[in-house]
Amino acid sequence: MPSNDLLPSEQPVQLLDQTGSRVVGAAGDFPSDDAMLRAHEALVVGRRINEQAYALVRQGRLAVYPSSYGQEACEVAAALVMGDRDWLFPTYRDVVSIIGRGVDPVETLTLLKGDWHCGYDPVEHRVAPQTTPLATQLIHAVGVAHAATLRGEDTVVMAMCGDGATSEGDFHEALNFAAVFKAPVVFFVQNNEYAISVPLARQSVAPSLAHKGIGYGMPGERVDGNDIAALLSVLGAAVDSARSGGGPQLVEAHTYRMQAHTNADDATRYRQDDEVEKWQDRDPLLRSEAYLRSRDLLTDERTSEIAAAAEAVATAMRDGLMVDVEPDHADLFTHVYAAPTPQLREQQAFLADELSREEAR
Amino acid sequence: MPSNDLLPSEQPVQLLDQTGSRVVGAAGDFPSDDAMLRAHEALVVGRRINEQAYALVRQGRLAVYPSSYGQEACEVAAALVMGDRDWLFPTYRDVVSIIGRGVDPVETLTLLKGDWHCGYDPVEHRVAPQTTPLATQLIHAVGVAHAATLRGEDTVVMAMCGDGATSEGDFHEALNFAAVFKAPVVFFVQNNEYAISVPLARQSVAPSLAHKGIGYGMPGERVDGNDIAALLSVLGAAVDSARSGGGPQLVEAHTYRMQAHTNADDATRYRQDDEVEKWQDRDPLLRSEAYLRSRDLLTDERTSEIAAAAEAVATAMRDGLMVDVEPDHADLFTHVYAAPTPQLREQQAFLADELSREEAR
Amino acid sequence: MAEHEKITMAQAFNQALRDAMAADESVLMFGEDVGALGGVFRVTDGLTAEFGDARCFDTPLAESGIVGMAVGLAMNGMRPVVEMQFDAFAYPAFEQIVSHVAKMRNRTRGALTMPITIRVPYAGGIGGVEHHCDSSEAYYVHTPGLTVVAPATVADAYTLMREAIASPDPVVVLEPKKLYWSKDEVDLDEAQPGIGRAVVRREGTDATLIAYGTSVPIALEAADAAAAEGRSLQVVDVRSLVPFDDETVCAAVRSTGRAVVVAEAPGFASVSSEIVARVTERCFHHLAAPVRRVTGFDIPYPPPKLEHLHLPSVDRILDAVDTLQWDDV
Amino acid sequence: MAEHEKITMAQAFNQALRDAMAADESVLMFGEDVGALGGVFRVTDGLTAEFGDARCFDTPLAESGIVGMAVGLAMNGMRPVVEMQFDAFAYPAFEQIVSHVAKMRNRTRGALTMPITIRVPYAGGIGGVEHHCDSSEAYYVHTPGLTVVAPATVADAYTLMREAIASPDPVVVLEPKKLYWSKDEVDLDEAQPGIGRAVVRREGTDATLIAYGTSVPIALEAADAAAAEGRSLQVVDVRSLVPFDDETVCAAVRSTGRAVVVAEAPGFASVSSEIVARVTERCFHHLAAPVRRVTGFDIPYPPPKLEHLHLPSVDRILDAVDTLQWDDV
Ligand SMILES: Cc1ncc(C[n+]2csc(CCOP(=O)(O)OP(=O)(O)O)c2C)c(N)n1
Ligand SMILES: Cc1ncc(C[n+]2csc(CCOP(=O)(O)OP(=O)(O)O)c2C)c(N)n1
Ligand SMILES: [Mg+2]
Ligand SMILES: [Mg+2]
Repeated sequence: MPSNDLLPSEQPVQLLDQTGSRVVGAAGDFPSDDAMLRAHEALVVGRRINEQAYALVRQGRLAVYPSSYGQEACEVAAALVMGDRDWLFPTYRDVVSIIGRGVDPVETLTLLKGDWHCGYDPVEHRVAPQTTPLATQLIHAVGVAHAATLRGEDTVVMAMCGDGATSEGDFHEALNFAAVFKAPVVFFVQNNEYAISVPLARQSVAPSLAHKGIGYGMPGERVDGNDIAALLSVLGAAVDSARSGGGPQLVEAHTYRMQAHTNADDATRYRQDDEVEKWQDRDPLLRSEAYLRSRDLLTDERTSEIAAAAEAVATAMRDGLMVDVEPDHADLFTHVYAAPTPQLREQQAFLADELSREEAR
Repeated sequence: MPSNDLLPSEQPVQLLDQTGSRVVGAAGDFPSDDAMLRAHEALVVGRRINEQAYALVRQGRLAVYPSSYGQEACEVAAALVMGDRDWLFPTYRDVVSIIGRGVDPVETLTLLKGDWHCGYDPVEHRVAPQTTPLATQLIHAVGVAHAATLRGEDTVVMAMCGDGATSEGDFHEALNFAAVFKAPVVFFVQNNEYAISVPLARQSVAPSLAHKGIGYGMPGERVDGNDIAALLSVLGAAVDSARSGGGPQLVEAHTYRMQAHTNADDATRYRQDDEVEKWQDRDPLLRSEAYLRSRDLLTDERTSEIAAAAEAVATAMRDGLMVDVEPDHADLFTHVYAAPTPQLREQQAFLADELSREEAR
Repeated sequence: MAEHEKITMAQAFNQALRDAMAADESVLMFGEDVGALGGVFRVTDGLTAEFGDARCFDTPLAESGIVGMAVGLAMNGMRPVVEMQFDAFAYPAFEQIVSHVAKMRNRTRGALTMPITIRVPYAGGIGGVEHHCDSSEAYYVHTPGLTVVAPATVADAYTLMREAIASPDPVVVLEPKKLYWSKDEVDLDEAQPGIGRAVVRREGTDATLIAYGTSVPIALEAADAAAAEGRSLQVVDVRSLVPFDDETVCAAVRSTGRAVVVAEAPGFASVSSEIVARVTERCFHHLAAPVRRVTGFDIPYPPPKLEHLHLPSVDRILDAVDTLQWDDV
Repeated sequence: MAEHEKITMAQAFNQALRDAMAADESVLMFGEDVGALGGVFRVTDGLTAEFGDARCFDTPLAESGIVGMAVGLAMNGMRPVVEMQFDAFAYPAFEQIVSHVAKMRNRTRGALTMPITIRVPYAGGIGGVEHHCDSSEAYYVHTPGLTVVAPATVADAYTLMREAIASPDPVVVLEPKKLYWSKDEVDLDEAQPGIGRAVVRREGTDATLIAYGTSVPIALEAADAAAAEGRSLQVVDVRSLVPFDDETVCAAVRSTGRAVVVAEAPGFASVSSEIVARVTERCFHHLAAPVRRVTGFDIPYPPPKLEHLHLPSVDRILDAVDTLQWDDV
């Protein structure tokens, strides 16, 4: 491959403009009507999940929620382009992607509810636990992909991270390992312009984050992160290429974190409201809805069906999280090792004794 | 800067071909006759240092020696392009550069003699201690450069590492920090094709290591690492640019490690002799000598003067390293903290007591 | 003291940084979100506004880079203070801390010094999610070349931070997250004992509780509760983990003949192990019973709903005191 | 035993890897220079030739990447063995080891297991230059979720490596560099006690020496020297630092009433602190004297010419034994 082919396009790939009209002469396959409709449905559900989670935080049912409000197109596309045997590596912000992969929303929110475990079975769903230490999961993704390659399986791994995480050493090591071992990994960076309070300009002065690909001998591509059609096209092509032995790829989506980093954050300390407002017009849902309506693919009836489906997800989420699960103190010791060490057995007995004495009081 | 200007040239910059003839139409300033003569002299000294160190290892006067035999053009050029107030960050392989900056050879070899300290005063010479944990020094270099910038000084920092070290997370973090803070650092990678036994192909499948620059928004350039003229030109331009506020730069020199990793290594286990032989014709000394002779700049008389100067350095090195310096057991405790903790005072007293009892026996 | 306003521990840290930066131009504060945001705990609040963004600034998101940059700045005349956003997020910087920050003075025979302050918001008790509540002090104290302090009071937060920044050596300041919002009426100008000194926080005659950081308030509470039951417990606040104040700690233990070490980190090969070992080595014949430990279990930090079972509690401390073989006396 | 060839400890490790790879296809060996070169200590010699470079391979030079890749491979059914070239070069992987390798089982309630072996050539006594002689075990043993072993004999090198690879949990194997070339005539098929078990290497009645890894041969030498002077020292080889064999160690100490812990790592907040603490907690009334420690000083590892002053020596051990208040008896 001539080396310049590894560079991203000058501008992020866009298939739908802000009004939902198809961009004339855009490169890349445009998704089918059916795919667009399915994606729109997932977007509506994703948005509703973000709204519901926000409410649950206020009601004290979630400890913390890093919302992907405004980034739903990225979340949804990542999940939709994957095949059954593929693996997803999400961060704390990727709840909508995880649910998109079929994990139960209540299980998905276990970690953010304040539990110490990931809530779902990562092997069953082929979804890694949500990772908090930034960029560390990217190299795990390479290991999972390489194991599949060694066994001759055609698994592809979707490894997600934010713009801030690209500054970590582990980002570098992961991309380099993937390239050297030709591991079938799609590194998907959601550049939402902020790492908590720190703007992109403090993370990187590169022409784009996708320009990092060439330094590993890996194609880099950039895409409008609020354009579901472009995301399906670019991420879909990356997954196909990885699956057919083309090696890893780096995809940067340009999007925006519409809300604070989490509910605990106060975004007014570091950014202006008008910056946020500017992005309101670029809402991914507006765009897909306008497109589908312009093509008469979205009837009012269908719209209310979709809304009802989203509501059902939200309701199940709320109901599930309203249930108080009493934690079992044995949980403290059970999974530290396959079998507890003599030391842990001693400590567990100590605690059990303490608790029984307390009860006796 | 249009982003493609950050990419290196298609081929490594070469000003002198293998026969020592000037490459027609090559970009970049050709060094003056005087500069070429000085550089050649330094090359001869550098080669002699490598030979002498090798002999000293065999005589048991050095614990270990990672030789830069064959890479002397890189070593020499790095030192020559720097100004008085500039800082050098060398690795274990960069003894010739350090001596080129004016540090006494015997002091320079202290670490490799098996002492725990770096031997010279890093502040006086503006030469950091040779660093063994790979790539870790690159980010220190950024800190030194940034401190200078904050004080309004025009210091430039030359930060060296090998091809293997580019795989480490700290390489990534250092380049990114330098670019974001526009720190005046020249990152100089000597790509000698091996990291101990591991060939370049296992480190990176990028078009070149210099292609990593663009991912940080930093120009990357590649240069023939056995061509002293090209090195002086490319490194000189990078230093000038950094000094005048142009920010950091990444320079990759294509060279070859002619000997084993260190004397303790057995290179026959992982590479063929004919590969090494191929590089013998590209010896940097042959090239500069041929060039200077072709231009009548190097007389026989001058040649023997240079040889004598190199011999004097080697003799001083040998003599200095033949002296046995008795280590003082107080050294164990003196420099751990500015003032020893009560615990260290206790431990030092314990040792002193033990030694005095031993003596009494 | 009545004329002093009540301030929180977070404010005391903030004031210490502010005063240090005002006093010495070479003091720089940097890390993740320490600029405009003022840190996720607001410890650096207002510093960029007051001193400019050359003195207090955000970096790219990379902890090894942050600490490594501090090493370089220190090599070239600066006095850097860095924030690791949470305890567990300091681990990517471990190599830089252990192989460079801790060793640079030694490997250059004092030619290069590392007056670096590494601020680590540490420990739990705040209902935090995974990776946000580690007690990582054992890793640092075991590393020769590092000084490690763990303030437990608002006054100490100020004093130990100022001393850390002024120190010619690298200092890890363990900031007890749980106590950030604890308040006290303090005169910041009043001299407190410096680094290297332990303090007896409460006199007592029957047994000695030895604690630091987040465990000091619990130990004091336990002593209150014990007093109500007629038992007089002495409380020593270690404050400075390295250097360790053997003199004060051992004098205290010798005076009571019994001791319990309290710390929330997992106990195995920890600071509390060291305290048990050194106190026993030095006070063996004064001890009526083995020195006991009340520590966290040897498990990853537990979830919010279970953390109270992991953390040293008043009852658990009193139970440990009860095992100190009182019948023998 | 006479029919068995003498092999070195490095060969025993190599044989363990070879046998494990032959027995189980999912065992992979990777790291820096472990392929064609066979590792800088030749522990992986011949593995690539025998099993192909998909099973034993070189990686890019990045320790966090190596360990992180092992995490991913383990998540997807493999049983990775990784080599950290030297103790100090494992530090860049610290984050991956502490936050992922050690915690993955727990944070997924056992759904994801980490059958990873992390081989760490450790400790000094080989005249190595800086960063090549660290005793880093304290960092690992303090981290819940890790198993940590330190073989001291050729037979144990084989057994503990096989057990480490077979373990469903991550195991750090501390390979004592100094003993790589030590030889013994061993029957590798003969079962040795497994992980979690300490072994009494030498019976004795007057005092117990507790050692592991590089310090075991020194302790045995000291016991020999003491015997010549009429004092009978028992030697316990801890072998398994986590889990720790309290039963064997405490039974040994109770039988003699006196103990010295020997380890070359700096003593502060170390494995030896933990051993002193737990032995004292459990055996207090059997002890005639406080448990003593002979450890490295709390300093960066010293240069070749001074390392003998830092390392536990026969004389220093015997001096410590002498302080165990023999007059009182
Ligand atoms: C290693 C590490 N350092 C610091 C943190 C604290 N932290 C959590 S999220 C975050 C910002 C991440 O920004 P980005 O990667 O852009 O992702 P986003 O939150 O915008 O989705 C920080 C600093 C962490 N989780 N891990
Ligand atoms: C962090 C770290 N990991 C491993 C090593 C061991 N080691 C020393 S030199 C070396 C190879 C370095 O190769 P390269 O960067 O190409 O430099 P060269 O030796 O070729 O000059 C290795 C693996 C180390 N010094 N530091
Ligand atoms: Mg972001
Ligand atoms: Mg190299």
